[in-house]
Amino acid sequence: MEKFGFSISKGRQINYDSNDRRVAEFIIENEPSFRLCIACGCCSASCTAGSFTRFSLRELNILISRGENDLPRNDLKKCMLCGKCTLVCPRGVNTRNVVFLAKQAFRKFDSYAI
Amino acid sequence: MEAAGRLAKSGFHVTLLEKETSAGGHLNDWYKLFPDRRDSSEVKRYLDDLMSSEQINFLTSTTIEKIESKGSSYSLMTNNGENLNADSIIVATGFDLFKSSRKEEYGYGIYDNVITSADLEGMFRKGKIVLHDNTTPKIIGIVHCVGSRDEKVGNLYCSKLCCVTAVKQAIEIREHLPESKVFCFYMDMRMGGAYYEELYREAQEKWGVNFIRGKVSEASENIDGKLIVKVEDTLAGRPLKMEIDLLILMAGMEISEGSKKLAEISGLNTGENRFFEAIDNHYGSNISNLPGVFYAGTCTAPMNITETISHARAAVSEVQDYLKNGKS
Amino acid sequence: MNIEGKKVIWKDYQKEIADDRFYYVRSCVRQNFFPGSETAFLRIMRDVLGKDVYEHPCHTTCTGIGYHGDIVPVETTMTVVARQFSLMNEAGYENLLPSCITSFGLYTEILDTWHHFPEVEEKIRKQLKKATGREFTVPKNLAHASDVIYKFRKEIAAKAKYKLINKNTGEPLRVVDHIGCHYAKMFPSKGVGGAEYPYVLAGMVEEWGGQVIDYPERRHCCGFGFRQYLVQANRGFSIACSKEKFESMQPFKPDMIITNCPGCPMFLDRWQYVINEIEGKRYGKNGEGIPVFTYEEVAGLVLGYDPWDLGLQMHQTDCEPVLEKMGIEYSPEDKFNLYADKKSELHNSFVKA
Amino acid sequence: MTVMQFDPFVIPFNIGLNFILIYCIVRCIIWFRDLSRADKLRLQRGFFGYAFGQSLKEIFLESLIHRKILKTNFRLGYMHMSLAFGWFLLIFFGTLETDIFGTKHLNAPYKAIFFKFFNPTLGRTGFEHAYSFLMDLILAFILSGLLLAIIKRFSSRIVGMKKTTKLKLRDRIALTSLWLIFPSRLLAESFTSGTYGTGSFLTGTLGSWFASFLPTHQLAYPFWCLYSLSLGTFFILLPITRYMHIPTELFLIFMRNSGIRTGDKSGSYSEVQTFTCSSCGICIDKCQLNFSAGITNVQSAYFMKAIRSNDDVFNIAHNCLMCGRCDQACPVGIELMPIRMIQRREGDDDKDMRSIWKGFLRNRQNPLPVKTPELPSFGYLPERKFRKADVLYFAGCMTHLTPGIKNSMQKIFRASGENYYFIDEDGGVCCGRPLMLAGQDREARELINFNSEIIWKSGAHTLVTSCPICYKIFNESYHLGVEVLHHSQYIKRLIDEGTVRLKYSHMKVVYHNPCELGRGSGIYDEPVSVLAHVANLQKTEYDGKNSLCCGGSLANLKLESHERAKIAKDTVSELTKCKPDILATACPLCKKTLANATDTKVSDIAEIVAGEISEIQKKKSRISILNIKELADISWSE
Repeated sequence: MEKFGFSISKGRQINYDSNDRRVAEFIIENEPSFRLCIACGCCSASCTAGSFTRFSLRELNILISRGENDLPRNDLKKCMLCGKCTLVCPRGVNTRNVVFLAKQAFRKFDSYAI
Repeated sequence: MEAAGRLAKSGFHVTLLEKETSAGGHLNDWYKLFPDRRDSSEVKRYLDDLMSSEQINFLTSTTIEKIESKGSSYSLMTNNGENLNADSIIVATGFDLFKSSRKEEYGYGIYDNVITSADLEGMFRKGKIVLHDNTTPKIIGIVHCVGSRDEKVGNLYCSKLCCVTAVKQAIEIREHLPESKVFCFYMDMRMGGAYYEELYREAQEKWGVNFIRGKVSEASENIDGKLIVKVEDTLAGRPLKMEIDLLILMAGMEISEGSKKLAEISGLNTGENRFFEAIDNHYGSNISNLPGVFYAGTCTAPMNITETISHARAAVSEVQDYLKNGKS
Repeated sequence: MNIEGKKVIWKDYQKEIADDRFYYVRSCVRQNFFPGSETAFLRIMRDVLGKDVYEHPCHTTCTGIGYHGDIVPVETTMTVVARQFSLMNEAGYENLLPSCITSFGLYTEILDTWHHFPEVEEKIRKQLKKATGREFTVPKNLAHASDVIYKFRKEIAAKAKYKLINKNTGEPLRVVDHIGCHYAKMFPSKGVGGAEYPYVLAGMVEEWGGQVIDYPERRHCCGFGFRQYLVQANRGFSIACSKEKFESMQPFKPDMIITNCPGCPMFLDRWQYVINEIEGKRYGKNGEGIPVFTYEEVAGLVLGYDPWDLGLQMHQTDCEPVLEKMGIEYSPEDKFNLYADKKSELHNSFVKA
Repeated sequence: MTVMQFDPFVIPFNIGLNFILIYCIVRCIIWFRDLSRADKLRLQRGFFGYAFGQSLKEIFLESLIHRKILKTNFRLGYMHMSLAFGWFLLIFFGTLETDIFGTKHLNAPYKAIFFKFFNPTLGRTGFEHAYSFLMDLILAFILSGLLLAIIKRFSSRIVGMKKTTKLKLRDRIALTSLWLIFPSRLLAESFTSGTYGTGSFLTGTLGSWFASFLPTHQLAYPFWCLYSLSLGTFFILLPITRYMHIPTELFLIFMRNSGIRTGDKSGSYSEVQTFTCSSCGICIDKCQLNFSAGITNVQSAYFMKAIRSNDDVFNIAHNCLMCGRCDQACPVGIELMPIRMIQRREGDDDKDMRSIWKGFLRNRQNPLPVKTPELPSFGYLPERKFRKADVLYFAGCMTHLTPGIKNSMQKIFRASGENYYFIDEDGGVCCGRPLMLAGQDREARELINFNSEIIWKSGAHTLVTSCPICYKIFNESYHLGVEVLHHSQYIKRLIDEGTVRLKYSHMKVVYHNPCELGRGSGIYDEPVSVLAHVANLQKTEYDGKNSLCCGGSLANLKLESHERAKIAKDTVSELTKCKPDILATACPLCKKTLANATDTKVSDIAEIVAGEISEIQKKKSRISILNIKELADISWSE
């Protein structure tokens, strides 16, 4: 491909059908309140970790439920489990358990530990 | 019907003109009503009871061809040549559902498994939700704001009821097809009404309905006849593509054809949204620019049944007031 | 798929297309991409349909590429276009017939702008006057060359020597129609069949015996998109677009692609080769590729012109498979031997020129 | 007359007895072997030292008399006592009996157990009669307890317990055999007595009455068999039932008295503890998840049972408030919280321990799988910012959601005139306790290191925190060499030193003691005395060690918000019975949780105190602020 000086760009499109949603399903099964998220962003706004780095639980929730696991897999490690998000969530999502389960799910489904 | 019934109750002689063969309008095609999901027929029965009074002269398949102001009263010429005189007129010409085929990119009328909210209600009535080939859909998509909040089709306004209808229908689909997955594609969830938000929550919590923020931009068919929808998941900030078996379009509300015609022949004012324009939005929402002519219901703006009925009652009181004092 | 539904829409999107006396303006790039096409168009118009088609020697680029490539400012473009109009007036024609989709789109856009903002038109008039001393009146009718072929598709069918039918199986060829973005996406009402379900090419294919296939990415751009292609660093996006389309149409087993835009056939044709080079991915029946044609080439084939006169040897993806299926007689050895002593009129006309 | 020396019916008993003795010895040896070297030494010293006497005393009081249970719940205590102590007496005097009346000394155990069978005629003369009276008395004592036990099984209320533990099949079998033991002995003895006209008030009367209408002679033997059989079965089943606690407890008591503690890794001691749990169910009564949230399968008794039978305890381990109420109440003194923490740390991937046999004879070949080393989680944390100061204030994440506390503390600091530095004024780093509670120590350690550096560099001598959660970890896991105070302690000190003068408000105040502060860190008095100093503090039945959890606990990952709400509601309604003006607490999380559940005003101690700082004080403090500012500018350094 060198001879052309360019390659075929990868799309940014989420392909819902081919994505791996096991992590999302695992979380929903063990923490049904996961479904209740309306992406208001309170969690991200109050997040302790989020004040130091790019880390948005709101975003991760969406990505996980779409089966876009790459960013969450590594980003989840940034969470300090401090629990502020759980306190501010207007929908009563048990956000700490969501993070906890997500990590567990990645351990479970990934070949390598997160 | 509400207005007619109420007027009759308070002793007026009422003539009700209905362009269809029976009264009730869109209520007739709806299966269950939000937010409590009661059967629409119950409300219909209530209205029919109101109509039972012999004070009411009920003319079906009748439309108005001509309106003339005779000083303090009006004379109406109907399509079947009748001439009616009225001291006061209540306009309750209602709405039409947006013609979804106008949103060509969704392929309503082209792709067999693209249907409208009204079609779905029909399926509920039959108690059978099936695809064009009579198989059962597994993945169902619901597109909000079809023909509402859309400059391209000339409707800037929000039809206000589609969101809650979508949620209601999503729940009903899950009831009928427990194996199915339902996805709502919305721009905003506008659940402004008593117990609407609660219904939304129930849909997420109890029925596992998926909500994706972003309006479907286009639908197409793949080789095995499944629909491919493209949408931006605006919360993930990424475009999203997925296969769907059945796509349901939440058609918005538009001023009805009848109303347009009436506006032409009567000289009643219409607003930028093409609905009839009342003289005041806050305290005169029933009062038209013609003395003695009053509005009731969705011919002035999108309304739910509750609002429509209250609006009709308000119209009645305006009429009574007009006939007692206002007439001059 | 409910074809009736489409017909309803097609009815809504019919445009007025002049009948004769066309002022034909060529495309900048097509003549070196697929030189046979425009020649073939003129042959068909003049010899087959007996129309009066005039070409002006002083015609220049419409600057469409520059305009869409963010290089030429819109006023400059308008002034240049105004000059084209003026040339047309000079030649005494009033039906503008661009060969290029982007020109067509640009003219449409400019006329629409002037319609809504007469002051702009005035300004341009002044500028043109100042620059060249020329006056102009806007064309009475503006149609793209493919519109005209669409209009006379039946006449062509009547004179057809071959049909878009696989003569071995007797089944219609499966044809993907790809419409240039600037044809109707900007002004749906200005395109035959509108922007969502364009009919201009579909109409020809149906008329000439082929079967149009509707695939998910039919709306997708071929990937030319000026900016994307012109800058080498962006070509990855360009080729990704084409790939998206191929991946989407592949399951439908298309026999050929027909296009009405200068760029699209070029990129849909060449990128098939590049994709194969980069990823080793081949499309079409047992990897022979999906031949890409301009509508003129298809019309020419249908009318029985010699493939090599039509310039099909300029295609990177071999089009022999289609010729075979249609049962067209051609001499493989002459493919790259244009000046072999062939007695085709086209050849003579070349020699004359 | 001839005295029989042996009869085949004793075989089941003999087998059972020998089996259980061997099993216990083997088990103890394994446990001992698995102890860390230090613990081995401890145990040896303990066994041959002063602790020995201690242990004997404790064994007598707890294992036999069941003093603690008696205290908390008499009827339940009596039940346990009658069975344990009664049985002990029966064996003890039984042995004596054989020794005194037997043909020779040092008899095989079965002689003692089945004495009556082998010496049916005994008990006519005065002393003999007296002795058999004693034996009958003991038997009656046991039977009374047994009766209670049976009742408890069918309606636990009567014994004064709200919940009773659920049983596994093997427990049921063991239980029936246990229940059969004494009735069968009673009948066997009665029949024998009936035949020979011996026995005392119980066996004798019953015997003669039977004799009047039953062929007692034929009936006696089968019941002796039954007696021996039930004993045998019971002994055989012992290791795989909760009754294993009977022998295990003895071992535990020795270990504990030798100074062995649970620590943070699983090992013999935690294992012994899990086997010591008798599922008495006291923890179940104490658990708010049970009586407020209606969750009835996660309490310690069930948790211990789950560990014993090697179920997957991962979710149970995390569904706990860690309020420590059960830990506080456990009559056997099992360290329930540490054991839960161990299970949390072990996580969900210790699969090789799941098989039942590996469970009972733990296989030593493949211990817990080594977790794959992970990348550092918090590499993104910024350059540590610090400032020289004498006192540091760490508000903590939760306090940032209750600005009232934060501001009050700053006010108090100004009033105190100390040179303090507010570490996390503009959003700090979490203390690490929440991660630790989730069993993620390695991640927690990263945060600990981060914060420690700031604290050390600041060169402060005292660290004040507003959040008990932070306090606990700073105190236990940071090893700072800096004095760590919860703000209630700090305020107490300021008051005692007279640095801040406070007005007295006559408001009625009730104090809710945060779990992490009270049971968690043993801080009970300071908050109380501070409150008593500024307001009219009311007593409740939930003061001190007995305090309730607010329900907000970070320790529980699994609890749903509505369940938390229920707990909070119950707690509040208990605490506000005396209609206080203010419900005081000393934890931002408690404050937030309680405030959502009541109309009563909920305030943190700091807020109340800040509100009572007298005017003069404020003036003085303004001056001191200036000083601080100047100090700050000078002593600011990198």
